[in-house]
Amino acid sequence: MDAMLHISTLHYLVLGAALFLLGVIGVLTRRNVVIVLMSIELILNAVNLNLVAFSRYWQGIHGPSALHGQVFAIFVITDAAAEAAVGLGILIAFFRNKETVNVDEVNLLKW
Amino acid sequence: MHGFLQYIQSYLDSDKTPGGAGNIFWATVYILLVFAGLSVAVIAMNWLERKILAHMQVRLGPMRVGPHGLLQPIADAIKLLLKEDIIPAEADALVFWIAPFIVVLAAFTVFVVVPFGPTHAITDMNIGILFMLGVSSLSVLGIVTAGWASNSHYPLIGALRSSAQMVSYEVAMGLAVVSVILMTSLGPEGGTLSMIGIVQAQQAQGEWFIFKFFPLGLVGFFIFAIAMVAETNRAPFDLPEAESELTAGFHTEYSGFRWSLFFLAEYSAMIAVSSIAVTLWLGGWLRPFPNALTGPTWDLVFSLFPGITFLLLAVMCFYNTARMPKHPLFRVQTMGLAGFGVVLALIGLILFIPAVRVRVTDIYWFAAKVGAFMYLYIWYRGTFPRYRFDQLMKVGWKVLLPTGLVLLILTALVGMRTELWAELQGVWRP
Amino acid sequence: MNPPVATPFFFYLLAATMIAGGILVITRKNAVHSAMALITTLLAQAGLYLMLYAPFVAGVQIILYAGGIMVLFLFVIMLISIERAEKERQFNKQWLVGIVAAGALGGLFIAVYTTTTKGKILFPEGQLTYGETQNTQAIGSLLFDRGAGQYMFAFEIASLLLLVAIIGAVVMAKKRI
Amino acid sequence: MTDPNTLSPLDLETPDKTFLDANELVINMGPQHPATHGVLRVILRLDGEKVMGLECVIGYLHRGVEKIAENRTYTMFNPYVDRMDYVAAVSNGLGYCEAVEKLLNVEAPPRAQYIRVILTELNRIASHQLWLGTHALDIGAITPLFYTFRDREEILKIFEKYCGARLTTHAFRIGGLQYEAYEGFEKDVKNFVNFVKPKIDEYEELLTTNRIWLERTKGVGKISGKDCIALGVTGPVLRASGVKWDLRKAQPYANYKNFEFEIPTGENGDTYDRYIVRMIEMRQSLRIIEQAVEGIPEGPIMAKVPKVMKPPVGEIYHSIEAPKGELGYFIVSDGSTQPYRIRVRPPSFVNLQALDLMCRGQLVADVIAVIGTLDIVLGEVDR
Repeated sequence: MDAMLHISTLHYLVLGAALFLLGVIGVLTRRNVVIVLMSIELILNAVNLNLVAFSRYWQGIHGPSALHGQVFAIFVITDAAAEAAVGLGILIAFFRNKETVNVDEVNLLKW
Repeated sequence: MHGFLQYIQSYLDSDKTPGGAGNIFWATVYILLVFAGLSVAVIAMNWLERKILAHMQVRLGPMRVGPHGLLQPIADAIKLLLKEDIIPAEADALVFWIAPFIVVLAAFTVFVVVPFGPTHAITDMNIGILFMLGVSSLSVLGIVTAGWASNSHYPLIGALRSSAQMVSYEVAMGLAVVSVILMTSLGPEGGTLSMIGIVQAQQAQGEWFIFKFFPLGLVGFFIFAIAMVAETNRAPFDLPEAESELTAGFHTEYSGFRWSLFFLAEYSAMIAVSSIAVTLWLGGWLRPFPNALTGPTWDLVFSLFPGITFLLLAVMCFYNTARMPKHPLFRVQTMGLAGFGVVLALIGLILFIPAVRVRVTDIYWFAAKVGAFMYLYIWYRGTFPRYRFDQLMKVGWKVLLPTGLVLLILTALVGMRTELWAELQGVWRP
Repeated sequence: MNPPVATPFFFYLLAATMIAGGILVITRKNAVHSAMALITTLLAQAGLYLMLYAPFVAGVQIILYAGGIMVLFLFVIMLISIERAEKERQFNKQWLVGIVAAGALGGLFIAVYTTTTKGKILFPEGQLTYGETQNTQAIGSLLFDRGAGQYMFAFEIASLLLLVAIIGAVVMAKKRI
Repeated sequence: MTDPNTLSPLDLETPDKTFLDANELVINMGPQHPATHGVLRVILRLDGEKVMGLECVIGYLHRGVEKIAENRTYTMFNPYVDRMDYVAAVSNGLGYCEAVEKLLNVEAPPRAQYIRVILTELNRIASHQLWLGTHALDIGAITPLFYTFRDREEILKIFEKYCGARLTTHAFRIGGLQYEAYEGFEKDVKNFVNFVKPKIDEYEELLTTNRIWLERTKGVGKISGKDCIALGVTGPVLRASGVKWDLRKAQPYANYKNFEFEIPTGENGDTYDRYIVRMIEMRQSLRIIEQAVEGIPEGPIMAKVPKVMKPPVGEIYHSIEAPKGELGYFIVSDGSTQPYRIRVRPPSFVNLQALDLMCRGQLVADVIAVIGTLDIVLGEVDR
């Protein structure tokens, strides 16, 4: 019970892992590109959660300014923004040509 | 019981915000007060907008419900609440239902960090301004989903317009805000993102940031002042709800209570962004000339303003009571206006009590500055035609954004100059 | 800075919100519903960041993720018509394989955890004695400072990445440049 | 309507099919829409916000005015014409009365002519004021509407004092006037002229150099003079495109040849030029009114017209410069008391043709501006 009430780094890691798995399932099983992209966002967020949780843990050991995890999280968010922009751009181009958002129909290298 | 009273009492002696002091009781009281105050402000704003706009347009505005239409907003509210709440058959009911709440939540949550005074804020986050910008940007989600869920062309176009508009203007807005944050870092305390910290930095540096590095502060202020009008979808940037083009934009399909939520959100968002502008550039709760006109006498004089304002309003009421037609039909209205005047006069008198006066002055000056912005909003609406969408984007991206970038660089350079000078004099600030 | 109140309660509340949101994201038919679930998840995560004394990351999460990226998502969902996508089969043929693979990954996590810990506490908490006040400044100095700015180069690369993404997105989305 | 390339004989610049052509939007604007000035229905084909083409659906206000004429005597039909362009009822009456007078070969006496000119020009100002208010409202400036309505009220008061009606005045009779100008008519008109001159400056102060107004109107809804002529567009729209064509000068009717006034023309044929042209026209109308009031002669107000009008067999086309353009009446008489056929050439109807051409490639917001700038009255379009 004590383990449940005292929130440690591990709790965050478990949560992150769960989110990560949800994201993986989404990427592997969904056909709608938009939802696949959203699942990727879920995965990135799971990573972010881990990074920030570890940053907190690291701070406890190395002092207040050991914020490397948070800096990394910010980089990941930047990355996610870039990924979303390009991914959605591709999606629009794809939709314009195929009139569908079904990822299964991306089966040609060129059309 | 005694412990509880002590708990309540303990906060009054501290100089922290309820959130900062961790005092749950006072935090709750403040939240309720802000909520109530905001609702009253929205109601008053509704009435004022109609009256001021009417007088700008050579007409009278509401005159029937209550003396000079004073009860009109309440009548409107009752009407809206009693109206049928229609959800279109083809609409996505769940999203349609949630969307107005997102908008209202975003508009109201912002007020958590608005500093009405050095201690008069629900809490003081050290990412205050970031929080405000972030949460106010969430309202666009509500607007987009509202437009989409209505499953109709006009709301959809309105939603697309507003999302594009709000996202674009947020960029310019952010740049202007960053230039202010650079300015805060020049003070003895170092840079801060906290709303209270920003006002204190202005106090410490001895000038409002609108005058800082003239004209840089002014330019930043203007960028923000334009962007905030666009951000709240008000004239001349009210394209998402352009009546003559898209009937009512994203809330075309909404009626009754849900529509009134959008209305409430729009006005609270206006107040919220005005509060940001006031906090960042106009010295927040600081009274005019806090450094030039110091001393207990001036403090006393400036702390009398709130009471005097309310007394003046009361006098206006009494004057108009005397001017009311002496006809039996108008008896109730005359009495009502006189009663309203008495209430205002009482409030004014209460505000003269020293204990109240001291606590209220800050709020008064903050509210007065925000009120000036509210007047500007109405004035814009009475004066300007509406921008077209591409022109709106052009203003946002091609005018405000480059200006903001240049402003940011110049502010940094000018700020560095001071720092270099300080270094030369051997007063290096670590 | 006061110690946070009711930490376990808020942690479990936010965690539950996140998991529920995540499940909704991958199961909803309608992309807009998925997006709204994702927004909920992201906001809950911002709350968790606050609990981890990372207010700046929380702010960035709200502004960039919830206010920026998700608006982009909604924008695109509205540009493309989703009626057809809604009527189609939602899951692809390998859905079983996908779930099994994900389950295997989860099993791997558990296996790694149990084999490495062997009863000892994996991440003993260090003592945190300070509040969040210096967080933003500390991140800023890590990113930009002359001395301590280890991530200056990475920051520049990130901005380059964003530039590339902007150009890429424009090229992709616009038919005729 | 489907293929924009084959639609119009005029050289249209078709906007390139961009962005998501799979998702072209068809929007129905009106008949219940705040900016269509009545019951006009416009079907817009949009690409994003860009107009690929549009189609007007009219007829919601059709009352069969022309058919009614065939069962009314010439005198009885007179009030009906007021109901076509109800914001410029006096002009409608003038055109009809003059057409019948031409058919009967009578002429209204000079005093009647002068009073007719005064009232018609007053009506032109009223019509332009109403146009300005609603046009500005469409573009988003709400204040000019109230200013123009305040001043239009003064004109309506003069009408009311003159003939008892404000909107559908039925001010003129075939052969002259029914009523002598009331006591103080000239003073009222002079007062009005002095009253309204600074007011027009006031409108211009609000709009003419307003940055947003300029951006919303300059280069919007451009139409060349050639296209105007090809489509039969007349009135301020034609003049704003640089064609100096005003029936008051080109084919002087009533006694317009006695007055000095300028015909304002624009250069670009865009919405801003049309605005400027109409603003100058208001001033020129005031100039005409001033001259007319100065020169009202004494004398009879009614020519000798038979009680029962039986015009000789024949046909006549008479057109006048109504506030919105050329208003023509084509009357065929079979010698009886009732016209065999009356055909009205309403300026709004013909001008509305140009809407499609003017809106191609513009944005939705511009459609509103263009509908406003065409100054259509649906009562006249549908008749």
